[in-house]
Amino acid sequence: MPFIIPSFFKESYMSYIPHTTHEIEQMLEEIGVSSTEDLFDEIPNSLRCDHFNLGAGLNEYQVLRLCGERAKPQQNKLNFIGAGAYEHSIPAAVWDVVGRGEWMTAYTPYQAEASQGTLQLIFEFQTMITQLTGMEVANASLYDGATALAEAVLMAVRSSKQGKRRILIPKSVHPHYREVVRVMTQWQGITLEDIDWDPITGQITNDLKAAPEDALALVLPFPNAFGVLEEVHQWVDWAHDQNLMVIAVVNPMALALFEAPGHWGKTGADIVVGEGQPMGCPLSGGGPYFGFMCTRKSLVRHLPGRIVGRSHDLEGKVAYTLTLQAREQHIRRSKATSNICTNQGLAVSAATVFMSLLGNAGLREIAIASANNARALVAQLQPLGIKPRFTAPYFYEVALQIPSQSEKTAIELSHAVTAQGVHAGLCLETWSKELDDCWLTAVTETKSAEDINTYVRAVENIMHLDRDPQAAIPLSALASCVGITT
Amino acid sequence: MPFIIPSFFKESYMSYIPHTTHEIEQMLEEIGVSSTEDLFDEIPNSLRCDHFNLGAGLNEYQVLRLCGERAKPQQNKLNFIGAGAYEHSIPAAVWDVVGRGEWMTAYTPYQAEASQGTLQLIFEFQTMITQLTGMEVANASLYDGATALAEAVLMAVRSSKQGKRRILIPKSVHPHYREVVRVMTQWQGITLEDIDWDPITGQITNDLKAAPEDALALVLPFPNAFGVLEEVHQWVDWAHDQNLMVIAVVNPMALALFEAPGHWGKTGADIVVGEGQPMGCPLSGGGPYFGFMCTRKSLVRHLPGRIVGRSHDLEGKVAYTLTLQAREQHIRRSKATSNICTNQGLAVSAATVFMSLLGNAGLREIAIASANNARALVAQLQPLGIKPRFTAPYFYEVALQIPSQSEKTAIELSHAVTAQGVHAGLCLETWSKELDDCWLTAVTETKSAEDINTYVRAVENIMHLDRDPQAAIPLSALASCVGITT
Amino acid sequence: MKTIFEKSRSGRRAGAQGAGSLSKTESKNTVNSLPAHLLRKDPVLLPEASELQVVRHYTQLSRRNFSIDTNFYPLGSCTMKYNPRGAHRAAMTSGWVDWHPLSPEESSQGALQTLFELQEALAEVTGMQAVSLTPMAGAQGEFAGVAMIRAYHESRNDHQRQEIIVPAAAHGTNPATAVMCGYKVREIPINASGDVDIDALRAAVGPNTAGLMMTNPSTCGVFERQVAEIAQIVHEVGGLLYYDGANLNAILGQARPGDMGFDVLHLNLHKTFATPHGGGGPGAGPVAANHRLAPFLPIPRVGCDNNKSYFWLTEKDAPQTIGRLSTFQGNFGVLARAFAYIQILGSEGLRQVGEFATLNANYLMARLEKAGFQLAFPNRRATHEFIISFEQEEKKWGVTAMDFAKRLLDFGIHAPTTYFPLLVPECWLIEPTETESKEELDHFVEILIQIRQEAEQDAALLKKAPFTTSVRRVDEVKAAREMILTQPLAEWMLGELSSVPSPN
Amino acid sequence: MKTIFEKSRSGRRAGAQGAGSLSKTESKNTVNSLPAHLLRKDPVLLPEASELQVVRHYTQLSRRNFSIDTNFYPLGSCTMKYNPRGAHRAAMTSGWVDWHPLSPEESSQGALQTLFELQEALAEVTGMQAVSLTPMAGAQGEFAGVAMIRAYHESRNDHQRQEIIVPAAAHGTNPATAVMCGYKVREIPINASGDVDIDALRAAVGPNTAGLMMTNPSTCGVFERQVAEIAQIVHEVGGLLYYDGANLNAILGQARPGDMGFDVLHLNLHKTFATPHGGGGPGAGPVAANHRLAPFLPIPRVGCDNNKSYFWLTEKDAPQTIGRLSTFQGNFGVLARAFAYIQILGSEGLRQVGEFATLNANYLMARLEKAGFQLAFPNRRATHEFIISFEQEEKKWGVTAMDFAKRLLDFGIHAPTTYFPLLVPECWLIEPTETESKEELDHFVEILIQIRQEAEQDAALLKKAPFTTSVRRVDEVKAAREMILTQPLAEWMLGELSSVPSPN
Ligand SMILES: Cc1ncc(COP(=O)(O)O)c(C=O)c1O
Ligand SMILES: Cc1ncc(COP(=O)(O)O)c(C=O)c1O
Repeated sequence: MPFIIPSFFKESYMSYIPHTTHEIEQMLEEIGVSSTEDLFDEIPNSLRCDHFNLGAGLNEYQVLRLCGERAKPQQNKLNFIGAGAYEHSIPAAVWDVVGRGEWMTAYTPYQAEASQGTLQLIFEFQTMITQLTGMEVANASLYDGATALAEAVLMAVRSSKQGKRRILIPKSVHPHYREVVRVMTQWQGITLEDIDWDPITGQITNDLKAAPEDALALVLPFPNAFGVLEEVHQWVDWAHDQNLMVIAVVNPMALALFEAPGHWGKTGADIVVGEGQPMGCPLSGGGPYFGFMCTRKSLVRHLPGRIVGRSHDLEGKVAYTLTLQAREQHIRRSKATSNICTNQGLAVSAATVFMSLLGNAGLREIAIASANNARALVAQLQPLGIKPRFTAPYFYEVALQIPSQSEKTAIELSHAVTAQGVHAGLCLETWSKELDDCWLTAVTETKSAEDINTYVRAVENIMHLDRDPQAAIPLSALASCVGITT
Repeated sequence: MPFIIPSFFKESYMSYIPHTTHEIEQMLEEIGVSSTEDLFDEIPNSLRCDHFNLGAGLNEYQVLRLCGERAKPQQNKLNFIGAGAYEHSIPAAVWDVVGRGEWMTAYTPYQAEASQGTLQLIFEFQTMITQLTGMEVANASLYDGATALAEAVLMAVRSSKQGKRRILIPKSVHPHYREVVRVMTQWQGITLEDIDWDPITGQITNDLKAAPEDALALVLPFPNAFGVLEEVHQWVDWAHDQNLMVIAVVNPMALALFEAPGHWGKTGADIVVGEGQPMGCPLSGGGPYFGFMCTRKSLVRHLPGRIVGRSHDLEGKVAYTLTLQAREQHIRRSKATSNICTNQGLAVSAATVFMSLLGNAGLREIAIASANNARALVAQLQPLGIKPRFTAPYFYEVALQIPSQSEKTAIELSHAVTAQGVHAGLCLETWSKELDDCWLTAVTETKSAEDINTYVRAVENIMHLDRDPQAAIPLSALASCVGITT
Repeated sequence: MKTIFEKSRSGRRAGAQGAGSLSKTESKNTVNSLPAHLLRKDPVLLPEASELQVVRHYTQLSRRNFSIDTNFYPLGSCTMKYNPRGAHRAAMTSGWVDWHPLSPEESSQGALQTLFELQEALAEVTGMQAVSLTPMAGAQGEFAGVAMIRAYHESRNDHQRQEIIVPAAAHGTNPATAVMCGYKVREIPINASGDVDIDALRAAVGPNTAGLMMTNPSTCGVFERQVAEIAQIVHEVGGLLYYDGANLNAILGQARPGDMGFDVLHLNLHKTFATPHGGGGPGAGPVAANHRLAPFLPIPRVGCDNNKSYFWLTEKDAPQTIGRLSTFQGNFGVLARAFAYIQILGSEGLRQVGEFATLNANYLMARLEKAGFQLAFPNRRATHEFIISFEQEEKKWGVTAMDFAKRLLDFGIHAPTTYFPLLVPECWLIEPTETESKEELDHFVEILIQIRQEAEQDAALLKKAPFTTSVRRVDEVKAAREMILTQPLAEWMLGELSSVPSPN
Repeated sequence: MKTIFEKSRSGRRAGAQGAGSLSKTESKNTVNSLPAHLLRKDPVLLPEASELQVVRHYTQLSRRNFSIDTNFYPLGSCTMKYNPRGAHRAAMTSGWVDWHPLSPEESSQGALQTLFELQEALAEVTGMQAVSLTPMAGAQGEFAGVAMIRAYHESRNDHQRQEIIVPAAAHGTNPATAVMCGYKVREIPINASGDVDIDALRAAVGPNTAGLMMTNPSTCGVFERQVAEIAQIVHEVGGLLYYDGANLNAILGQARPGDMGFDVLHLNLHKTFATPHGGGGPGAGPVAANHRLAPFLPIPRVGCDNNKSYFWLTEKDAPQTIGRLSTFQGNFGVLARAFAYIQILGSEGLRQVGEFATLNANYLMARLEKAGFQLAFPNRRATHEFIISFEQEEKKWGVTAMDFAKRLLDFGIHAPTTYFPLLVPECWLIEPTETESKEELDHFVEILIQIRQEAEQDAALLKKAPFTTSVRRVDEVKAAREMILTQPLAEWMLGELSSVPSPN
């Protein structure tokens, strides 16, 4: 039988397909068809497509060069933007280990015996993250901090015996988180009730008396979206007094230094979620990061996502396996706790190695150095008239108010500083009109005294330029101190 | 017993030492001393040193940042220098796989049962490199191309039954290779006899008649140091007629396209060495690369370095082991074939994965694309009056002669081009006064049409600037086309 | 193997991490400047291990996984094909890996251009009009798509549509997603040849129908031949069609969901576009829509103006958007990998993916059929995957699909998906993917024949399998009963006190 | 495991490598432009494998190695300590990894500064005056040093010195190196306590003595207490002293060879300075000299002028140099790792290295002695390593040091160095290094006790060990006899024809 061999074979080979023409012939013969075309004979002709308009393939080197060229102008920025994703140092060992094929190219550990690596790692992660949050149980991850909060709201609603569906959510929660919660919960009859922030302190307003009858839970951010530390003990006590559940949403880095949500107030938070990115995930344009979720053991059956449990194998040896799967979509389908299937496993692996390398002492040092650096920057900006917008204490991120004497708006100033390779902070106008004269600026342990100096000089320079274009430090001198190749 | 615990313990922890104070106490007690000081009591007091003047340690992030800052001005150069180290594309898979801890942190495979990975890999390498060179046996690597040539000379001398010690070595062999051969062989009564190159063709002069009586071997470079292709068939036949051994020194990339030394002339080269760098090793400032060495089976006992052989284990399963170790220093000591112990194993691993990924077809494509690119550059430089210095054919590296009308010397011109981010070639003046108007320029497959264009425009611009400073393209425009961040 | 906690010793610190630059006084002053009542009282009990221990632990642990890089992994519905290392490298490009997601657009052009071009490429391969890249996995893509269907109906004040129709064999995420969007799920059966029961569909649709979710090829490993008719039926009653693109590998370059009549779909880049699965994630589940649903796509997306300047599209540009699904803009690192993969393969390479995924599946199916294994749909073409059933073997020897699966592990091959779809008893869903060689497939057949012989001669052996993995068969019931979800503190604190460590 | 050749199929190509950008005509034209008589007639028979196959093959193959990252590896004389991943990353810094070695100095300042500072740091830790970084391993460093000694004598027209004295226990590279430099080797014995036999030394030295090579601590794992006296004896007759720095880990920060009277030395950065061994290499063997020998150091070295501008020192600057030892300037990538390691540890960290390497060795020695193992030098302090002998066990049960070593592998621990130094019968040279924890050492002792019990009860078991490694005990004699050093073509070409692959 003559076989029709696809024509590409001599021309192209870059689709990672190992078949030789000889093998294709053998395979077609075994199947009993004369060409691969025949294999698609169940697809109505009218639906067949025969080519794409995507151009020819490039080889790997060309593609890497293309990406390199595009990324080049993005290199070597001095970044002081946080706003939910923080530039912390990542030990080289983290991704060297996590990049191993055995971690990177495994699937979800459904076959326990072939997946003890991933399973034990997740078990260790669950142990670490519950230690950090002071909670009893954790899942194996959700997509990111915002979806974790949305899932927490859905979980709270599921767990409500009275069927309550009203959630109090302060406006000091990251606006993107609030938006995601809205999008993900809106079709389930859940009411999200805003709580304002105090324009002086930046904390949740203190004039809340009693919670509405049908309120189910209070969301409590720590630090809040403006970097400010909320009075969490007081709020947990208030909430529990009111029979509200507490959903804490935290930066895990803060928990090296500040009290674990499980110990907030007299009774502790009920559900704790957060963005795991600061622990081992590079900024990477917003992902992959991971959301974590911890809770009390009594609520474990309401948890979304995967959970690993410890068991034995048939010889009595310790072995791990996915457990309580009857919560999940592949078993429960329309009655599952969530539709989540693929999660952010590899990022969790990175965080697990990260926490193992740092330990309590390392995390604490990073937290303290970051707090210290933030204060150093604030102190050095003071002479320029730039100062914290809010009075309540902050951790390592702070809303900075740009003085109104400046010729430029906060946004204009920020663009001018960007042009010198410094990302001075997020312009808060995008979040709130009232804060249109503010930047939200994060300073982590990655910043040296020199970096902070560079920041201050860049801002100073622009402000001077504003007033007296002649007096300014030449841009090129500045650029070189920022470390940009000229 | 009270133990004296080193004072650093609360202060410093960055030496990767895992001991806790409690453990130190336990260990001192077991040894029966009261401090680690006591462990050094056999060292005369007068010889003790108590501190270094090297400053305090930095953390990993700080060190990586320091290296990053220093390397930044070295980034993004468009490099056309070859001269023994060539910028070829390296598949991402190569170092992802070779960077695995199991390859990187293993020692020499002395315990065969615990080292089958490294051993089988070397066996596969030996098979590949003998295929490439057309020889029968190979060792597991030497330090680099130059030392491989020196070892080949020593090997030839060892193998000489008549005890001959005169080696004919053309001046068209890379001058650094010749220097290393001199340094490494000078104390063993070996005479190195230069052979000139023809000033027109760039090849070994053709007026050689008979070799001296006591000559032992002829070194034959391919391509030679100027990128020129020597008439290897003719020379091998001449040498063997004269009872000379032939030591070929080759760029392995050339062997994808050009005849294997094992098949040169009627009888083939006797020893083949070369620099393995082009196959998977990044430029990395000159190393780690690796030297390879192949020969006839009849000469195997004269080979320096490690060799892997195939055998069986006690169950009859195929297993690999270091073999013929009675040539080596750890067995034969002063009678060893060489003092080499540590070689360049990991670079060999990279080359092995590289050759497996590329295969014959891939290597050939790279060789052809490089040759093609070199010709494209030469063609585009012609209008500027720059042309190949030699008439004999070249592979992908070529000596370019800078026209004497130019105001600048070749060296000055090269510096001016460097300032624009293009390394135009090696100034041949450092190798030979007669070539002070030449650059040695290599163009590999990594260069796109645009890169070649950038090169030509950079040179053109400098030449124009020479004649008419006004007419030149502004440097900034050029810099941006070179892809430098400004 | 011991946990990293069991390797911890209190007071141990041996690495070069941490800030390490502040003096004790500076540290103390900083801590003192923070509100004391908010500070942590007890330290976080994380492992205290040396860097060597951590590297060694997680290196050894990794070796207890099967993975594509080490094993043939024909896990149906998961498209476990080669994850090119070049694409991984692309995602690690300096300037991208350290790109803050909220960086000003003027500092982000290269990445934005890349995302824009990825949007365009995915629109082309699916035959859809517009794409949003933000969903972080398939299930979130499904959520986006169904929420868009809902938003569409709502925007037309068409509030009565409260049902999503789902074929019985659908992936679990389909019904779960419909419920998250506030819909009721109505399942319709599959007929004996694996196609949707058209009569049942006709009976199910009506004015309550918001839409239908399906994948084609279906999870039965066959192409739904009536897809055009199905689309017509649903559209006629005013419903919309959602395409679950997890199985796109089968038809890549052969047929496009947009041409089949689907209104909205998601893609699993971690399947068809070869980004790695990472032991459970991350993935990316971009959602694509036709002109009808494009206005509802989630934000942010990337736009491009006439000056080839790229920018984020937000609520302002897309007032009908369902909104935001992630804190930032999705899993950029995964998207960069998919971009690199598409660039490498090009038009022709992408077409070959569907062609050879299908060839491999049909070849493997033919060989297994000739070897006497029972196919679920023997008279159909396989797509990129197919189903075999161990019903016979179970009846004859009491050996289940799970026993076969566990035994397969002993031969270094990962088990296919077991017991999915639920409607075929004792089944395996086998997906070899296009990047596996004929030898690998042949090897698989030989092994399976051998295991069947074992099953006949010594069923007990299979019941006890696997034997060669790092642990033997795991007791899942015990895990669920005991619910040990974290390592009890007492265990590893105890470990610390015993001076003689137990064996590995 | 099959070789990659056995996985090859002719005509297979599946990756994204190669240039791929030239048209057929362009290719043909280029080839035609080359001299036809020089072109290759037959293709290179390299493997034709898919990228997946290659990645899978070498990933699986790697797992057949023991390594520091996976196993305790107390291989004496090799200093198998943790190789920090941070130092590895430093060597991969963009701008360095792609730095052409012949780049103009103005484009190379950062790297040159780093090399300069490394030279200074190594001078400081050794107590020497100047350093050259070019030697690519210890043995090449030795060559450089001995060649410098020779060049020194020659420069003084002192031609009669034709002998290098080497203690009997010296590493094999020492005598091999002396011979490469044209010297005769004269061995002197070691006394019962591991020190050099001073009388023998006195008898050996004279006007023919070019120099003496020794390491301190010696390969016996003890500190040579008479080092000052030895230096005096050699210097008095006009000889020079070479220090083999491979054992520097023991005394780092405790004593400096320069202070002991050595004139020249090499260091193994792949030991003391924690750069990885890579399964055999690469390493780096910088050579350091005092004022007498500094002018002879190999080139290139790095200099620095008053403007903090760095440049290469060449023959012009160092007319007495022995010359060049490598094509370029040594293993820069390894040097960058060592630089990073030194920066991280700092003065105090480096001092701790010697301290804790010594603590670990002495602790392990004490425990083994108490457990009844026979020490080679029971009345001495261990340095960073020490020797035990299985002479008793061999006599009683016929179980050799090698049998013990092979059995140790079954417990996941790499064997110590066996039968070296040659003068101690049935010996192990054990070097735990400072980065291993007390638990690991305790575990080692327990295992050794257990193996000795096995030896007593069932000597045959040890003779057949190992059992759990990827292969059982390997027949080395057969390998040497058969000399199969490459895979015969016929073997893998055959493999291609058989349709049913053999098991892994
Ligand atoms: C058919 C099908 N649909 C949807 C999904 C869900 O995709 P994800 O796991 O990325 O959420 C999967 C993944 O397993 C699938 O196979
Ligand atoms: C004592 C001693 N000297 C010299 C060497 C040789 O060093 P290298 O292997 O780097 O050539 C070694 C290495 O094993 C050694 O242990």
